[in-house]
Amino acid sequence: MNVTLAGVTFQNPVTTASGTFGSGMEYKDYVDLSRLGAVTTKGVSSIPWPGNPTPRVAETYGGMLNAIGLQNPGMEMFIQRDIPFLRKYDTKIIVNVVGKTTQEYCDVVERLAECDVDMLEINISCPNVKEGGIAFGQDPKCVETITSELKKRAKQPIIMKLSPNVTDIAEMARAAQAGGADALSLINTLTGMKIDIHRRACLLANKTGGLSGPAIKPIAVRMVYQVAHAVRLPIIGMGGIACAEDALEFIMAGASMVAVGTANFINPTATIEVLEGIEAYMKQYHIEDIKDLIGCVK
Amino acid sequence: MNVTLAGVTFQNPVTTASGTFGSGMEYKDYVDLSRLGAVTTKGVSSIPWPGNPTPRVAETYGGMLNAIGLQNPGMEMFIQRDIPFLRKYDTKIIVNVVGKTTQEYCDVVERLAECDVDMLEINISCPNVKEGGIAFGQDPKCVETITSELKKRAKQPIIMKLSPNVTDIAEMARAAQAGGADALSLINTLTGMKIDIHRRACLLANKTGGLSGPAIKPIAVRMVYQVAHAVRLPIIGMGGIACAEDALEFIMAGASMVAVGTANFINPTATIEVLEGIEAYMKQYHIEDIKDLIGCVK
Amino acid sequence: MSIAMKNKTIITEQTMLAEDIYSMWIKAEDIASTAKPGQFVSLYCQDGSRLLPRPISICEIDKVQGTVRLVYRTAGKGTKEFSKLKPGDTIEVMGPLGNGFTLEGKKALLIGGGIGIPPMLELAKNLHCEKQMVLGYRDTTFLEDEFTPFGKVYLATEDGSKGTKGNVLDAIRENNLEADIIFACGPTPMLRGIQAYALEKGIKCQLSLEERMACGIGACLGCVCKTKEVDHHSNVKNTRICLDGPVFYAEEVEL
Amino acid sequence: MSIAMKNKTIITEQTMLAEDIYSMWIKAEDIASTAKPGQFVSLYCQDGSRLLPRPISICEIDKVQGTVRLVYRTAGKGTKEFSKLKPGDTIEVMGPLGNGFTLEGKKALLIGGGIGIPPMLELAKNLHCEKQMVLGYRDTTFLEDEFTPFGKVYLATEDGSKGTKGNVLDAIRENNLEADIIFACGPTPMLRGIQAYALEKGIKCQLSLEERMACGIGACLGCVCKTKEVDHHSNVKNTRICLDGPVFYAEEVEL
Ligand SMILES: Cc1cc2nc3c(=O)[nH]c(=O)nc-3n(C[C@H](O)[C@H](O)[C@H](O)COP(=O)(O)OP(=O)(O)OC[C@H]3O[C@@H](n4cnc5c(N)ncnc54)[C@H](O)[C@@H]3O)c2cc1C
Ligand SMILES: Cc1cc2nc3c(=O)[nH]c(=O)nc-3n(C[C@H](O)[C@H](O)[C@H](O)COP(=O)(O)OP(=O)(O)OC[C@H]3O[C@@H](n4cnc5c(N)ncnc54)[C@H](O)[C@@H]3O)c2cc1C
Ligand SMILES: Cc1cc2nc3c(=O)[nH]c(=O)nc-3n(C[C@H](O)[C@H](O)[C@H](O)COP(=O)(O)O)c2cc1C
Ligand SMILES: Cc1cc2nc3c(=O)[nH]c(=O)nc-3n(C[C@H](O)[C@H](O)[C@H](O)COP(=O)(O)O)c2cc1C
Ligand code: FES
Ligand code: FES
Repeated sequence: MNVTLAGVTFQNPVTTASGTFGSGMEYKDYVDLSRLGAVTTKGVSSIPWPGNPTPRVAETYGGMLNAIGLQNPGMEMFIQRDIPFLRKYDTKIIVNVVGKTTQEYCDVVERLAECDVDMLEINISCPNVKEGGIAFGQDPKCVETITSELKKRAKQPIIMKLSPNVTDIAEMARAAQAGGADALSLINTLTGMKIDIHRRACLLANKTGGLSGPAIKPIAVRMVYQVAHAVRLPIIGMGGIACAEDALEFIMAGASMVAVGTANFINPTATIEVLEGIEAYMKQYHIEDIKDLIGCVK
Repeated sequence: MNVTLAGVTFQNPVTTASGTFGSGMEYKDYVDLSRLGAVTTKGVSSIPWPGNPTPRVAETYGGMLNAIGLQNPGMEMFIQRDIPFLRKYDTKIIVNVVGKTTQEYCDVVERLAECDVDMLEINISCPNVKEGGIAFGQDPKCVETITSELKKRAKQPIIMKLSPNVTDIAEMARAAQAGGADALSLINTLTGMKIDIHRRACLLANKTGGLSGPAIKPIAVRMVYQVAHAVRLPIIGMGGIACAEDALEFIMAGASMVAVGTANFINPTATIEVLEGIEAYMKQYHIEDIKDLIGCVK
Repeated sequence: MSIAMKNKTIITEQTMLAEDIYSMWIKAEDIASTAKPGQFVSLYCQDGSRLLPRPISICEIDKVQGTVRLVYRTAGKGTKEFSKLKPGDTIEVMGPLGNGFTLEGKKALLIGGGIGIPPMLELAKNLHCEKQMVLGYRDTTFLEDEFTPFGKVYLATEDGSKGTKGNVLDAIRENNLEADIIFACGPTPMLRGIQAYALEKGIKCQLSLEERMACGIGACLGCVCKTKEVDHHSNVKNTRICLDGPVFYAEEVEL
Repeated sequence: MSIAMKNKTIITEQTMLAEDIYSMWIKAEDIASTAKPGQFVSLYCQDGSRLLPRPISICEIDKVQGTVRLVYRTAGKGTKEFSKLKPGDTIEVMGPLGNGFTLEGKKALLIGGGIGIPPMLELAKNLHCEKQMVLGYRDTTFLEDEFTPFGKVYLATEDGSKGTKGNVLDAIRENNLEADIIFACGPTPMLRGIQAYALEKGIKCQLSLEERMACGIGACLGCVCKTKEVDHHSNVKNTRICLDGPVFYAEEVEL
């Protein structure tokens, strides 16, 4: 079941979607973290970020909205506390990196260069912060520039995490490739809104939030398929994965790894069920190597 | 409950989403068409279109994909058969117009100029045809040009129907306004894909299809809100409306009318339930004029 | 045609006929009083994540009790949900939908393949002529005993465990069956074979088709089938299986 | 802290206490054996269109039977779904979650507002000191009789139909209630009032807070509350209500 992305070998293709699994601590009693291909952490910034006011989450039909606003303790506490915690487990560490300016992204990437982590996932697609985030991910020139700036500084391979809130995801993928990205993650959340018709106001304090969960899966699978046909880079696929069947759709569309996100909230053992389900599928169809499934749908 | 858009007064703000209600014939035994604000027809082209191969529809979590490919009998049969049928009812007629080239759109609009219909809804956002459709709706220059070309020829007010598969929906709305549009409809479907993991192939013959239904509602509400804050044009809001609460979200976000689409398939009387639910809400909160609700969420 | 409303109905019986094959009776007086063999109903899931109706053929109609029988295979999550329902539970149903079979001919072949077998039962009950039933299965058989009152039953199984080893056409050839009318329902490859067979032999032939559906009532154009001639409604060579079918004459459609 | 797994539990009792207010007992031995007053559970909907767990406070714990009582208002579609379940039906539950109340003080005020009243019952049972219960309602009252074994009960109703006309603070003032510890649960405006009251009077005060949740276990940062000091875990002035709460001392949080 192992897969290699940008020179890093993962024991299996299942990781967690950033922001839905903390740094693994809260799930360690539900999931043996050593069984995961990787843990992808919540976004980390150079200094602590307080995030948005509450309410920060809202349920929608088959999905949810979140506007956490990238609350995080900042890279120093993360490095001191979360990396050593994760290193106790036999799993790879992918650190999700956020910033408000190119400089802030660079600061985190440079600081992490000295740290024992396996890959960096650069979040240029968060719809819930006023500056940075998605703004970087909706313009191909910005995508290319920030990718090449970070690539210069990174010691670990970098994964650019793309926003689905674009006209042409393939264009963004090509821009990231041109900038030197080692891999791509997609998709981040789609910008959405929910209105409380009785209060006549937005349900989220931030008004808009990011839509995630099973509702968005068809959009995510389509984007993975499009990007897989547009660039040579390996893809981490995500967006609504709740079971092995979902994960296999992403793999067949072209993803080398898959990330479980919102499903963790509904089923804390979702990651392991996805993993075991992929194993069972491969057994059922006598598939020895998961690579034979990656991108098998033409 | 009446609303006026571009000089046309509708007895209430509820219409049908194009392509989900035929020209009303198939629903006439379920719904008293005279109770609807308007019937919006399936897309009509200059000559008959055969559409895409099957399978054309697939269920997704909380939604569905379709790739009908705008099958339609062509404008002559439509004019001969469907307009007289609809005119028997006390409802407005909005004709959805499609084409593969600007010329084809113009042909339909010019032909309909002589016909007894109330408004034209120009579909520049269908993701399921190779030419035309969405291609016109993803570039602001194209949106403006086609709008102004059609506006020159149209006798009825024109509604531009926008695609959600864009980075900035407000930009498209402004382009339509600049081109002289009288109103906007949003959203059309989001491009999606479903893979049959056992056959290892796309479920739809067309590979991709348009995602509709409750799953996409938060995206649609957000886009209506954004567009309502970007342009002066009245908006027909749609995307996942299945009940009055849903419709009220769109109205409060800024839509003057709402269209019920996929929900018709699940509940053939959905339009009437939406209408009655809005009435009940207005009664409950002592709201005399629906205009007091339109765009009331700031 | 009578109006097929969407109604909540009560399940009066639910039994397992074979592995993954269930038989369900529902109380639906409106449907029972108007339905014809070959028509179908749309069943709706309770779980809100599954929106689209599941089309299921009418297997039997009990006009006296006002009940309708549906025999179905648990193909996916929707039918699995149905199979867990118990007598007394409710299920939302719209029907009867589609055109149904035209009762005609003197010597008939009723051909059912797999989950295309159920609609043949009500047809067999209503068709007043000489009847030969050819039922094709992959391995496990079901429902075959219920056909014996209506004529001779021939089986075909892919694994050869019962009847002819092979498909329904193999069984027809092996038994030298003749007819002036064929009624068939089953997977598309089987129907394609029967279509060719009937056209070749010059036997009149009604085929009941299957396609993914959304509305079930002719509005969405999701469920079309290619036709030889331009269709009256669509004005192109496409017809709606849900409304103008599911039953077509073999010469009308391209499979 | 013990691990709160997500489990399918059986409903042993479901009754309506008042309009829109239901009392449900579930068989959940793991929860019953470890839960403390003030903790809550996450209830999951069966309908797949509703994904997020519904946090509901533990109202009573029966360690002998291994059951837990939940009293809830049908606020929306999820709780409405729960209210239709019958004894013998199953419901998925994760818990116990959160920290719960710290048992302390000599003379306590237990203040519940609306649907914040239920957790006060198990607290009243466990708190071994002098107890005064102040229960606030909009109009219809519920559960108040069950508090009488544990101390004197004061009511406040907004419409004045029972007890003090007004809110819980009005009732406290009207009855000149004194205490060295306050425990409170209810809507945020009420808690804000109690917080100010307690700080002003110098009374120790534990508040049980409410916020929209997604994970319920501290991972998503959805349910935070502003704090006066930098929080140990988040390194900002935000703490997680689901994990580090829902109970906080009045001086810790900003409402
Ligand atoms: C006119 C007609 C009559 C039918 N009669 C019967 C019958 O009597 N007994 C029986 O067992 N089956 C019958 N089928 C097939 C039956 O509709 C599908 O097996 C069923 O819809 C599968 O639903 P699911 O949720 O279990 O599967 P899923 O794969 O989870 O369904 C997902 C979606 O695909 C659709 N779908 C999946 N398979 C089919 C299919 N083969 N045909 C059409 N839609 C499909 C479902 O309706 C649903 O919208 C009939 C189909 C048609 C078109
Ligand atoms: C720690 C805690 C303890 C609670 N204890 C109780 C209790 O004992 N009894 C009781 O009746 N209610 C309690 N609530 C409130 C209860 O969680 C909500 O009323 C319930 O989630 C509403 O769900 P719904 O599906 O009916 O409403 P909907 O409005 O349809 O729910 C939609 C979404 O919003 C969330 N939501 C809606 N209202 C609230 C709310 N007030 N607080 C948090 N989330 C909300 C739901 O969980 C769901 O995710 C508690 C809340 C918290 C945070
Ligand atoms: C509560 C929440 C917090 C998230 N935080 C982050 C984040 O910090 N960085 C990031 O790149 N993506 C973040 N995401 C996006 C997810 O990683 C993922 O891309 C998205 O949710 C789609 O996957 P899903 O549908 O499986 O959740 C967050 C999503 C949720 C629901
Ligand atoms: C089966 C189907 C056919 C459609 N055909 C058209 C069409 O012909 N023209 C058009 O502008 N939109 C078409 N649409 C898009 C709908 O009008 C609507 O914009 C979209 O489905 C979102 O609304 P809903 O979620 O309520 O269905 C179609 C949608 C569906 C599901
Ligand atoms: S299913 Fe909609 S036309 Fe047949
Ligand atoms: S609900 Fe996720 S951190 Fe509290």
